Amino acid sequence: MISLLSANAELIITIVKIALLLFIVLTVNAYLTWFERKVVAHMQSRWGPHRVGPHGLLQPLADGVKFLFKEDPTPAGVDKFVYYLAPLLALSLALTSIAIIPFGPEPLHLFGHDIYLGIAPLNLNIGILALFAITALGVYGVALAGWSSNSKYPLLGGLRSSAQMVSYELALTMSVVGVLLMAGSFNLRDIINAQASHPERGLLGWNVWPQILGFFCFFTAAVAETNRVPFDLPEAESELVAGFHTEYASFKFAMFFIAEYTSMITVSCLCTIMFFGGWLSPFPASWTFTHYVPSLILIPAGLWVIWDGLRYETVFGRMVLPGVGSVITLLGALFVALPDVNNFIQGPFWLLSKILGFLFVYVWMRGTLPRFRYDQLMAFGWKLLLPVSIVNVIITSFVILMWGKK
Amino acid sequence: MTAQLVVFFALAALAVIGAVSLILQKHPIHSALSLIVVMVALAGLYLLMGAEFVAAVQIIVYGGAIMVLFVFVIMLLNAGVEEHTSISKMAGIPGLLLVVALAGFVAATIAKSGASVQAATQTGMLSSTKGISEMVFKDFVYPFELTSFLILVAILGATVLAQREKS
Amino acid sequence: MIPTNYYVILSAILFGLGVFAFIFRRNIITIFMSIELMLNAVNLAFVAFSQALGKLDGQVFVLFVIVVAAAEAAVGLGIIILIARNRQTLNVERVDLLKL
Amino acid sequence: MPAYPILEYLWIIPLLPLLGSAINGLLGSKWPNKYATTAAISSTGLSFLCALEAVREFFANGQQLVHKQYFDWIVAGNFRGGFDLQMDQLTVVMVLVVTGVGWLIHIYSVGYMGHEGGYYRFFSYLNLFMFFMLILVLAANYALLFVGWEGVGLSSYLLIGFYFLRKSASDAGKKAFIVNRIGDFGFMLGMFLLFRTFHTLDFRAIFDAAANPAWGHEAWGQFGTFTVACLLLFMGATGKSAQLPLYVWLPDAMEGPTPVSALIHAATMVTAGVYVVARSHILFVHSETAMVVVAVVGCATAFFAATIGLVQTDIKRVLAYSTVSQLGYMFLACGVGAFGAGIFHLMTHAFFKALLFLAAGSVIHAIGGEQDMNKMGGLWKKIPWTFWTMLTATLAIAGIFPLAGFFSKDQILLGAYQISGGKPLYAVGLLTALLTAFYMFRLIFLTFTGKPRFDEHKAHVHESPWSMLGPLVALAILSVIGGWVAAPALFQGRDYFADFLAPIFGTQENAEVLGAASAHTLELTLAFVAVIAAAIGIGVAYWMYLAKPGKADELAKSMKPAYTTLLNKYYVDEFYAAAVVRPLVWLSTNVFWKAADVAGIDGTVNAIAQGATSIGDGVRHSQSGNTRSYAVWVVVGAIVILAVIFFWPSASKTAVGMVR
Repeated sequence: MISLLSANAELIITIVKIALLLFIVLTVNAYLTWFERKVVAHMQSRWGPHRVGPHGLLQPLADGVKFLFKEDPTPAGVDKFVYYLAPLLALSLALTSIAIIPFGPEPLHLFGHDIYLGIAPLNLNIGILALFAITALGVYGVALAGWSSNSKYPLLGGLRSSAQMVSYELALTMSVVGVLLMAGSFNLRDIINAQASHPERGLLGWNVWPQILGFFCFFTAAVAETNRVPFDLPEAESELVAGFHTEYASFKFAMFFIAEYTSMITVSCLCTIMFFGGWLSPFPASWTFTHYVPSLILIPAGLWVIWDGLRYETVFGRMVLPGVGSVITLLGALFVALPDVNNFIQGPFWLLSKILGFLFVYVWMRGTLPRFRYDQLMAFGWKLLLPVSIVNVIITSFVILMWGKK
Repeated sequence: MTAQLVVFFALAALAVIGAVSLILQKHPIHSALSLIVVMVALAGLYLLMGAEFVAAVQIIVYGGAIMVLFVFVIMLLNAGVEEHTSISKMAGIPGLLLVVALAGFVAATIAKSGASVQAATQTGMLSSTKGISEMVFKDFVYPFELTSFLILVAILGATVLAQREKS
Repeated sequence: MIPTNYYVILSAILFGLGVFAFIFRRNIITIFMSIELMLNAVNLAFVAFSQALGKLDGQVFVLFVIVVAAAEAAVGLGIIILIARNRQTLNVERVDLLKL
Repeated sequence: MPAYPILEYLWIIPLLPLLGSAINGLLGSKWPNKYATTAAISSTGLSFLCALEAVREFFANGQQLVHKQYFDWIVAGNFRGGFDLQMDQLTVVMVLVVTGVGWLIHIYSVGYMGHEGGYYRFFSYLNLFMFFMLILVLAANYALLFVGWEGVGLSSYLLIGFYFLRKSASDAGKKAFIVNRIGDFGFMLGMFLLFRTFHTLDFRAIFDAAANPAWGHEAWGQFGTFTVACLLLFMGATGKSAQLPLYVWLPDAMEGPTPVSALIHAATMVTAGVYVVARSHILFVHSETAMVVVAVVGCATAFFAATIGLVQTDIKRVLAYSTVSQLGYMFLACGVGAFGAGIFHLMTHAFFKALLFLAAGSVIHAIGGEQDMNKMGGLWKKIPWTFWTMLTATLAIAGIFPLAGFFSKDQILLGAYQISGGKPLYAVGLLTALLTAFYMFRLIFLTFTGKPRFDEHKAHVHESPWSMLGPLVALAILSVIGGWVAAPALFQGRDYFADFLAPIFGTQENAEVLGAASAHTLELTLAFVAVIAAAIGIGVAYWMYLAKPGKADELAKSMKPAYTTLLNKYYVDEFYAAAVVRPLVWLSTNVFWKAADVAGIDGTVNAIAQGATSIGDGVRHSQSGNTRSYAVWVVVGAIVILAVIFFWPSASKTAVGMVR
C-alpha cells in the first residue's frame, strides 16, 4: 500500500490537489453568488439575502439544495445528446481553466515532496496559450446549448454568444501580447517573476503601468468572454427571456451558473497574474514588516466578526459567527507566531486579495453599467478594442526594440 | 507498451472515431462536433510529440475560431438532416474503393520508404516556441507577410459576400 | 518512443476518411468540414516529420496551413451562406448549374 | 578644347541636319512656314560652316587622315561595326560638295516650295537626306557607309513620292526604292565577301591588307575574290548611280519636286556610287576585270542615255538622262583608272547639273508648272537671270573652254585615250560629248528662243524670287570657275586638284606612260578635239532648231523607227516589266500568297485553333456540374501519382526523400 503510494506519489498528489481545488473553487463560487447579491443590494440600498443564516450566509447552501431537488424537464424536440453535452462542456472547461493557474511561488514541503500550489506542471511553456485554448472552447457550451434547446430565444442567444466570443477573443489575445513580449515567455510563473525583476519597485514594477492600454483591453474583452454585464447579451433577460439557458432547469442550469462564476474567477486570476504582479506584494521587498499585513487584516476582521456575532439576535448566529471569527483571529495569530508559515502565505494572500478585488469590480460593474446594444457590442469589439490592442502591441514592441528588454 | 504508446493509441483511436462519426452522422452539427473531437485529439498528439505551440494554436484557431464559425453558420442556416438522392447512394461504394486505394498507396509508400522513417522516432525534445517564432520571422518572413495579405483579402471577400446587395 | 510511421499512417487514414467524407456527404457544410479534416491530417504528417527530422520547418508549415484554412473558412462559409440564401438548399447535388 | 575641335567632333557635321530634320518633323506641323525655314536653312548652313572649318583644320593639320571611333554600333564576335568617321582628301571634296550645294538648294527650295503643302515635311526629308549623305561620305567603314547608303535611298524614296497623292509619283518612288534594293543586294554581298576575306569592314584595314602583294592570283585573278567583291560593290553602285542596267528609276524620279531632282538625283546621291568605287579604288585597281567592266558599263551608259536624251521633250527628263550619261562619264573615268578625273567631274557636274535643274525648276516655276519643252520658247527675255545662268551651265556641261565641264571631261577623255585598248572608249566618249552638246543646246533653244508656244494669257511668265535666283547665280559662278583648279595643267602647270587627291589615288598615270612633253601636246590636241566636237553638236542643234525650225520633225519622220525607239527609251521599261515584274507578281500572287500564306500558314493556325475547340467540346462533357465528381477526379489523379511514386524504383526515394 505504502509502496504503491510512494511509487506514483506525483499522481496521488495531483489527484489530491485537484480535489482540493475543486472543493475550494466550488465553495468560492457559491459564496460569490452571496457576495454578489449582497454588494449589488447595498449598491441599490437594499439588504440583500439575510434570512437564511446570519447575513444570509447560508443562502448559497439553500440555493444548491434548491437546484438539486428541482424538477428537471427536458423540452420536446431537443437534440438530446447535445442538450446534455452543452452544460457539461461549459462547466468542465471552466473548471479546467483554473488548473493552469499557479497560486503561490514556493513549494510546500510535505512527506519529502515539493508540492506547488496549482495543478499544472511548473514548466508549462504554453501556460497562457493553454488557458486561451480552453476558454476558446468554452464558447461551445453556450452555442450548443442555444442550438440544442430547439427554441428561438436560446438559438438567438447561442448565435449572439458565438459571434461575440469569437469577436472578443481576438482582442483578448492581442491585448496580452504586450505582456508576453515584456516577459518573453508564455509561462505564467515567468510572467510573474518578470514583474519582480526590480523587487524594490514594489507595485511600480507591475505590468499594469507600461501595459495600461493592454490591461483595459484585456479586462474588457475578458468580461465580454465571460458573458457578464455589460456584455451579457447571450442571456439578456429583457430581450431573450434568459438567453441560451432558457430551456435549462435545475442542475443543468446550475452548471452554466457555476461555469460562469468560475470563468469570472479565472479571468480575475489572469488579470492579477499578468498585470498586477500575481502573488507579488505591492510593497518593496525590503519592507519585511509588511509581512504582518495579513495578520493585521485577519485579526481585526476576526474580532469584528466575534463582536458582531455576540450582538446577533438569533442563537444560531450567536454560536456560528463567533466561531468563524475566532478561527480567523487564530489564523492571524498563527501567522504572527510562525514566521515560516507567514512567509509562505504571503504569496497566496496577496494573490487572493487581488482576485477578490477583481471579483468586486465585476460585481460593481454589474451594479452600475447598462447593457450594450448588439451592434454597439460588435462595433466596440472590432472597431475599438482590436485596433487599440494592436496599437499597444506595436508600441510595446517598438519600445522593446529601441530601449531593450526592461 | 510504454505510457506514451498507450496515450498515442488512445488519442489516435479518438481521432479515427471522430473522423468516422463525421462521416456517419446525419446532422451537420454532429459532424462538426466530431470534427472538433478529431482536432482536440490531434492537439493531444501534438503535445505528445512535444509540439506544444502547434497544439495550442490548433485548439485556439481550429477549435476556437474556425469550428465556431462552422457551428455558427450551421445554426444560422438552420441546416437540417441532409436528404438522400440517387447519386449519393451510388457514391458510397466507388468512393470507398478510391479512398482505400488512396490510403493504401500512401501507407505502402511510407512503408516502402522504409527504414529511414521507422527509425526516425519521436524525440519530443523539439518544443521551442522561440525557434518557431524565429523561423517565422526570419526564414519565412515573406510567406508570413503574404499570408497576412491573404487574410486581408479573405476578410474583404467575406465582407463582400456577406452583405446583401442594396436595392 | 513512438515511430514516425504510426503518425504518418494515422494521418493517411484520417486523410482517406476526409476524402471519403468529401465524396460521400451531400451537405456543403459537411463537405467543407471534410476538407478541414484533410488539412488536419496533413498537419499531423507535417508535425510528425518535423519532429522526426529535428527541424521546425514542418511546424511552421502547419501554422501557415492553419492560417490558410482560417481564410478559406471565412470565404467559403460566406459563399455557403450566399448559396443557401439564393438557392434555398445546402445539397451540392442541387447546386449544379455547370452541368451540361 | 582640343586643338582641332571640329576634327575632334566630326559627328557635329551630320548631326546638325538630323537635328533640323527632327525639329521640323516633330514640331513643324504646328508651325508657320518661316520657323521650318529657319530650322532647315540654319541647320544645313551651320553644318556647311562646320564642314568649312573642318576642312581648314584638315589643312592646318597637314592633310593627314583623321580617323575617329566614337562608339560601337554593332559588336558580334570578331565583327565590329563602329560609328567611326574619317576625313581625308576625298571626303573633303565630297563633304564640301554635299553641304555647299545642299545648302544652296535648301535656300532655293524656300522660294520654290513656298506655296506647296507639306512644307515642313519637305524640309524634314531634305535635312534627313543631308544627314544620311554626310554619314555616307564621312563613314570610315563599309557598315556605316551602308547605313548612309540605305538612308539616302530612303530619303530619296520619301522625296520622290513627296506628292504621294499623285499615283505616278508614288509609283516612281516605289520603283526607285525597289531598283535600288537590287543594287543594294549586290552591295551587301560584296560587304559580306569583304568581311569574309579581311575579317573587318574598316576602310584602312581592308585597303592596307589589299595593298600588300601577298595576295595570290586567286585573289587578283580574273574571277578572284577581289574581282567578285568589286563587281558586287559595283552592282550596288549601278543601282545607286543609275547605270546600265539599273538606270531606269532615275528618269521616273523626276516626279519629285525639282530641288529634290537637283540635290539628290543630280548633284549628290547618284554620285554615291562613283564615290564608293573611288573610295575602294585599291580593290578595283587590283582587279583588271572589274576595271574593264566599270569602264565599259560607264561608257555604254553615257552613250545610251545621251541618245535617249536627244529626243525627250520633258525638260526635266532631258536633264535626267544627261545626268545618267554624265554619271557614265564618271564611271568611265574610274574604269580607266583616272579616279581623280572621275571625282573632279563629280564635283563640276554637281555644280552645273544642280544649276541646270534649279534653272529648269525656275523655268517651270515661271510658266506655271509646264514641263514640256514644246510648249515653251522665247522665254529668255522674260526670265533673263534664269536664262543666262542656265546658258552658263549648258556651256559648262557641253565642255566649252574654260568652263568647269571642259576640264573634267577633258581629263576623263584623256584618261580613256591613254590606257591600252582605250581608244574605242575614247571614241564613244567623244561622240557622247558631241551628243551632250547637241541635246543640251536643243533644250536651250527649245526653251528660251524662238517664238512662244504657250498660252500668253493663261501663263503669265514671271522671274523667280531672289531666294531662287541667288543659288542660281552662285552655282553659275561655281560652274564657271569650278574647273580652274585643274586649269594650269593645260599650260604645263600643276593640276592642283589631282595633286590634292594624289595621296589617295596616286599621281595621274599619263606621266609615266609617255614623256611629259608629248603627254602635254596630246592633252592639248584631245582638248581641242573635244571642244570641236562640242561645237559641232551646238552647231547642229542651232541648225535644226533655230535656223530651220521644223527640220527636226522632218528628220524624225524620215527615220521613224529609230526616233520612236529613242522616244520610248529603247523599250527598256517594257522589257523589264515583261521579263522581271510580271513573273515576280505571278509568283508572289500564286505561290507565296495563295499557296504558302493562305493555304499553308493560315491553314495550320486555323487547324490548330479548330482542333483546340473540338477537343474542348469533347472534354467539356466530363464536367457533370456535380462537385463530388470533381473530387473523385482529383482523388484518381492523386492515386495515379502515388502509384507512380510507389512503382518507380527511384521515385520512392525522391518522394519521401525529405524524410532522410
